Amino acid sequence: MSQEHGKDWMGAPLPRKEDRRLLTGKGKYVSDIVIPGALHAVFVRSEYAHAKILSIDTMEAEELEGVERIYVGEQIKHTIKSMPQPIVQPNLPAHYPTFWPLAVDKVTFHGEPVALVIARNKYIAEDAAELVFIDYEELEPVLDPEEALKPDATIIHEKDGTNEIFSMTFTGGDTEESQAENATEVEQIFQNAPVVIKERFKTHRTGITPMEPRAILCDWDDSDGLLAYITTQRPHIDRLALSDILDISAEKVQVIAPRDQGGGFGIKAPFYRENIIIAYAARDLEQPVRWVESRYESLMNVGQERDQINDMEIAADLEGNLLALRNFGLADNGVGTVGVYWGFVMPFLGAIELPNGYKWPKADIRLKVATTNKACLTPSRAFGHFPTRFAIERCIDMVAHKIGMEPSELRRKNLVADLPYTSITNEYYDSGDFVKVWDTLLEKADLTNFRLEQKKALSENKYVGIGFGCGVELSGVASELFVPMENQPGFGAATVRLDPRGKVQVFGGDAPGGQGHETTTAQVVASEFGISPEDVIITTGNTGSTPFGSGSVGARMGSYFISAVAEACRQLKTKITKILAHDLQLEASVEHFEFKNGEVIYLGDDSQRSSFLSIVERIIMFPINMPEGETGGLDVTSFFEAAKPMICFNADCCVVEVSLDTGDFKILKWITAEDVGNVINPLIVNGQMHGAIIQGISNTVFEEFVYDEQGQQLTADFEHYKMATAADVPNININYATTPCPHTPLGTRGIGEGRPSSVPGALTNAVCDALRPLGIEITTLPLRPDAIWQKIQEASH
Amino acid sequence: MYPAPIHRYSRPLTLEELYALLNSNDDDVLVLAGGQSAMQAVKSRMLRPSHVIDLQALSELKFIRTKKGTLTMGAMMRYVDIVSSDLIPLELAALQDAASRVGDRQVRNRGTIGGSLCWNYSAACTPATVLALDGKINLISQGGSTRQIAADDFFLGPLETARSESEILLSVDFKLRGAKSGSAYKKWGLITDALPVIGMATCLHFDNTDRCKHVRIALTGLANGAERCTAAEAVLAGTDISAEKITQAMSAACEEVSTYSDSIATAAYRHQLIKTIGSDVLNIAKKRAFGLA
Amino acid sequence: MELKDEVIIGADREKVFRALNDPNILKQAIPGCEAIEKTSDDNYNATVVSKIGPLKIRFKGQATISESNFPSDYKITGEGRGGPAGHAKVVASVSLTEKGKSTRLTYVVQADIGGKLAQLGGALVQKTAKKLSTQFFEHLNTLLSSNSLAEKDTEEISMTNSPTTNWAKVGAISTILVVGILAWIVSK
Amino acid sequence: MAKIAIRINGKLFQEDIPERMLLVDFIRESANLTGTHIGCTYEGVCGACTVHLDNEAVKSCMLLAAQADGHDITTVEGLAQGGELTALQEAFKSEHGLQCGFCTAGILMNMTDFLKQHPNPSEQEIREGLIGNLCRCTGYVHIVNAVLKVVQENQLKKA
Repeated sequence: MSQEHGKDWMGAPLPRKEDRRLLTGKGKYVSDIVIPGALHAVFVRSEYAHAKILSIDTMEAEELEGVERIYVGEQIKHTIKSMPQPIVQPNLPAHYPTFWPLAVDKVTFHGEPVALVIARNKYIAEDAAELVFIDYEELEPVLDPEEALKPDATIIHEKDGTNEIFSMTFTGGDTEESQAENATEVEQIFQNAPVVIKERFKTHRTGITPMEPRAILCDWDDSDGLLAYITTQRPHIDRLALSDILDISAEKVQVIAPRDQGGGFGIKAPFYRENIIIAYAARDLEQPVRWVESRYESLMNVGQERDQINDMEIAADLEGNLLALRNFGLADNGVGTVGVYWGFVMPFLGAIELPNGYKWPKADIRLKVATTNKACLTPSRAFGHFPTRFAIERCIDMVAHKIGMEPSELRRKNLVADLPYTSITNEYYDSGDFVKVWDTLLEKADLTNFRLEQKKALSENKYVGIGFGCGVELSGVASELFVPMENQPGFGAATVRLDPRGKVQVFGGDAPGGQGHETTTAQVVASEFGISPEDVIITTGNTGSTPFGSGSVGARMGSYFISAVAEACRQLKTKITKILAHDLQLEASVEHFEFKNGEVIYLGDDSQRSSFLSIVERIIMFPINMPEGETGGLDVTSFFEAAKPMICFNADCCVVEVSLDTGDFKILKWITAEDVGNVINPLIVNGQMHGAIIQGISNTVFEEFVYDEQGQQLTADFEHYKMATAADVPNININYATTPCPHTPLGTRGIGEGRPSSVPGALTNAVCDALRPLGIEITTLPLRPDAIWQKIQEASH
Repeated sequence: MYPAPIHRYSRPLTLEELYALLNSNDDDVLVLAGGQSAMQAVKSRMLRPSHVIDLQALSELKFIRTKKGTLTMGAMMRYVDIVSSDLIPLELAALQDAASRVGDRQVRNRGTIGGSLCWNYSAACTPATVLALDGKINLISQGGSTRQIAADDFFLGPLETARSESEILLSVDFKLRGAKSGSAYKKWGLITDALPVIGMATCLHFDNTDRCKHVRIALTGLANGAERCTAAEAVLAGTDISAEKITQAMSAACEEVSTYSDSIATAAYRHQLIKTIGSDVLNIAKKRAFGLA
Repeated sequence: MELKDEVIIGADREKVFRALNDPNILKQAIPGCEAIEKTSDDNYNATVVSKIGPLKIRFKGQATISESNFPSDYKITGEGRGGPAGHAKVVASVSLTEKGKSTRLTYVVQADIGGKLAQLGGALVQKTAKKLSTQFFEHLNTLLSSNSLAEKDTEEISMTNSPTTNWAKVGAISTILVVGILAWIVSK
Repeated sequence: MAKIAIRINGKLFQEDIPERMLLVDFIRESANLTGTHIGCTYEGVCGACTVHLDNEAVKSCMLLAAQADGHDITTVEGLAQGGELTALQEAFKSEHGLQCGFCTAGILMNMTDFLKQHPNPSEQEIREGLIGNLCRCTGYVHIVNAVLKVVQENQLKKA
């Protein structure tokens, strides 16, 4: 491929640069990195959901040969600042709990870190962890979000005097008066509407579990300070947080998110308490310390999301025009002790994203978030809006059914047709063509034919159904939303550096976890400079060499980061062509040149040209006879921020067959239509869509975090937390209906983060469509055969 | 999670060596066959063996042979060996039905019939299958003395069997009933090939008039592990295993056994699974008996 | 979770009550009861090894009897630690009624188990309770019907009017712990 | 300590190891072959640690290293010979059969063994063959395509 300079790499299905090392076992994930003499850390975690710590006896454990040190909360609370700290706290009013890396005084969920054992190897560390004896006095666990908000509920974080960590009204302006007035107006619409659907939609606790759990390896020396390898999507934030909380001057903290990370999906976006104490231990012991999270710990602490109840009402007229939307959301936050998100940021965004791609003349949308004695919600792809979109897509189907209209037609009729558009919750939809996406999907779905086949199938006692759903997704998160939501900037940042051999190095602060940043970036750079992607080297995630970036979160790659890369390339091209024009004695600037086939060619006379290599080498190595005021060197850092937030849009259609005997169902077909803007690498974009949709299916049907009535987390391994295998899920047929984004230099949009959100609605709609002869409506997830069978029993008796 | 300290690992090459090891008076001996269940317990430290005796090298436990109307299968036959063996006649196809759906390929490359029978997990495929096939389990102890115990008497509830700690499961005998006999096994789990929420095995043998003269049915995934369904068998015995009889038999099975609810399936749903799986399994076994499948 | 059951024991009510509060008898009847130790006036530790197939879980428990009415009923609260395996908390009410020459024993156990045992229980030690509690009562029956032993032991520990002697508390918790653990395992 | 001799990718490792050491730890920490990963705890479900033991796919986290004494182990590092990727590795590259790559080693090892046993599988058989390997990124679609590609290439070669 190195010879194919002439090719336009934009849109090419280029095999990934990352793959060779990963296919030959040469990838280096945090747990693969060796620092000689590293000690191993194992956490002793709470066995109780809610209990006072009476005493911790570490004596026997400390005496075990090979044990280096044991830390408990009581010791470290004097030497480590508590959370929250501003760097990891949103600009949203909430009751932020106070906590330390290890539990102090009491434990608040099953799995909370209570003590940390540092030993020579992980086997010994686990031996010692068994010998740490903790005396607890059990407290009443708070496990139900509705119970948690009752006046007589046990309070988990006593200082707050309430379990309501966050609440907000998203409609009707900023004052209580205007919100109340809005609520009254909405109520009037409901009073007069010919069609009203009112339902309670419940989404279970589930989320995304990357195959690589968390890990951190820290080293300390007094001159350079702290070096921390962390599985993280946002190394720059982690660096600032470690500096602030451990009081280490920021120049002495370097965080490296290795270029190989085993998936993130949001789980690796928060700032975790475990990181603080491991870094602290490395400094305290002046030895490298490694912690590699077990799946057991991971499933008890992270990846839990979705857990919401949405009491939703939709008003419509008989022609299928949506008139008003009312939703009172209640989220089960868990304990709220995870930096950056604190649990409630997900349902907060879920409420903002609730209206989806539909026009709502009026809405009353409110949210309450309750603290409970469960693991804190952590971000999981389709952050917060997996539950709200399930509710709205289901509810819309129920409206259509009541009116006697095809759900897909009702959707089309109410889609936002003219963009830009500001949603009822003030989300800005910058560009796109929702109807075009929808029509692309409908063409592939061939609904008319399907309805005939469905009828025929029914006559043979086969219950097949079709379901639809759509999703407006954030294409990156603009500062406008990011600053209040996470106290971080939204801009994308990239450094592009040319070397004297004509090679390009790109530095990005956002740390990927399998999305193919190296390849996509190389394609963009190669296209800009007319060179080969092989000539491009990408460095990500090292805070010592990359510009500040808020992280690889919220689909920032295709929107913010890659736009910064393109901008940096263009600035360099301006400089290169300025100097080349000077050398060639031409009155010309960048628009008069073409970068192609490893050459920079003057468009006015193509005999006037230079090889890319020689002009780059000349500017870096021989900066003499330069244009006036121009210096040598080719190195630009660029920052990209669009004027307003941006979105992408997708739509799903699936066909299922349900067995009346068992309630089990099979997905026969899954078709999509996507507007992801201009596609840089279709292999990678397809891969993102496949992964997101299958995650959505797996979350909807198979995966569930289960707590018993004592708050014991019963799904802490893959025997109990059931992820879909290859044999449980369908193929995916992806179609594109592209509208290039007018606000990014390459017309690209950020994709993938929110992509699972249309899945639970579409899939459940299909099951309900199949069971339409029985009049079954499903409003609760997971979508399990036993629950469907139960509904069938109730309907047939 | 990593195993607690293990003090001794032995790999006997012959049964003689094995007896000597069993005689060594070590506390907390774990006899490891394929280890695909036992290692879960060892890694989680629910099981803390001091001495692991690994049976992998005992070629005396790896065989299938047929003699005088009985097929004998060695304990160390792995699932993969059972699936790929051409020594297993169609009438014992339930063994292959079960073995081909245990866990996943990697598990089937290690897991053995003997290990599964001795572990007797409450939601395992093999114990119910052996129960339905009326297997006779051959145990051998120090000095080579053997005893045979019927599967009916071998399984004593989850994780419990009639095997004493000083005994090794040598092999299982299956009686070959000849023409017009068939067997089958099927299970349902939320995830494909997962541990069964409900699984059922059956063995049928028809007489000259195509009446069923021998029928055994066993379930797995119940509160008490693998269990026979004698009430269902009674409904079917002497009949032609018609659709109507099957429905009756499965209703009887549901009344006979108790199921439980968890987050994957309610007790009522488990009963429903017994009905649907039972009907499938009986129909397949019947077809096989008549050479139609 | 809650487990309710009743059994008929072939001995009269007084004898059964005493036996159920007699550490010596209980130690023999409870599968895997290893030791009983008094740590202070109100605190007693008992060690029970719960054996489920190849798995052995050693529980160390403490007990308090809150209500005791000889010979008809008592209530006992116990907490046990299975070390790294997890913990158990059990509240049990036991009542005895006469049934001819025998005694009907009814028990209601509220048991909660936590930690690894709760989480891995499903995968490793599902559903065992019935067998083990049956075993307990079988042992008890055997012990009580072998007169010499029962008589001798009950004589040794005189508790006619004060059945909740310290030793008795300890013995009872072992029972409860085992029953509780088993009950829990069954319910999962 | 147990004295063991394990051949990994053709190279003999002779060491004294604690009896309780898992094979996956021996591979990663003693042989320093970190391409084999650990993705679950005690349960042995995820398959990221899959290697070949005497040419058969097994989960190296479910074996004691001592159990592998005297056996041949192949890890993902041992697949490509002389710098040349195998057809399966090439297909994973061209079909984009991996994203984060963490589960990939296990999948390659399992599917290499699978294709030997089932040279002409259907898509459904491939999917069932993959049950012992969880992947969170890809939704399996491109993985299945990659395996199918090798099957088709082999058929073309034969024809």
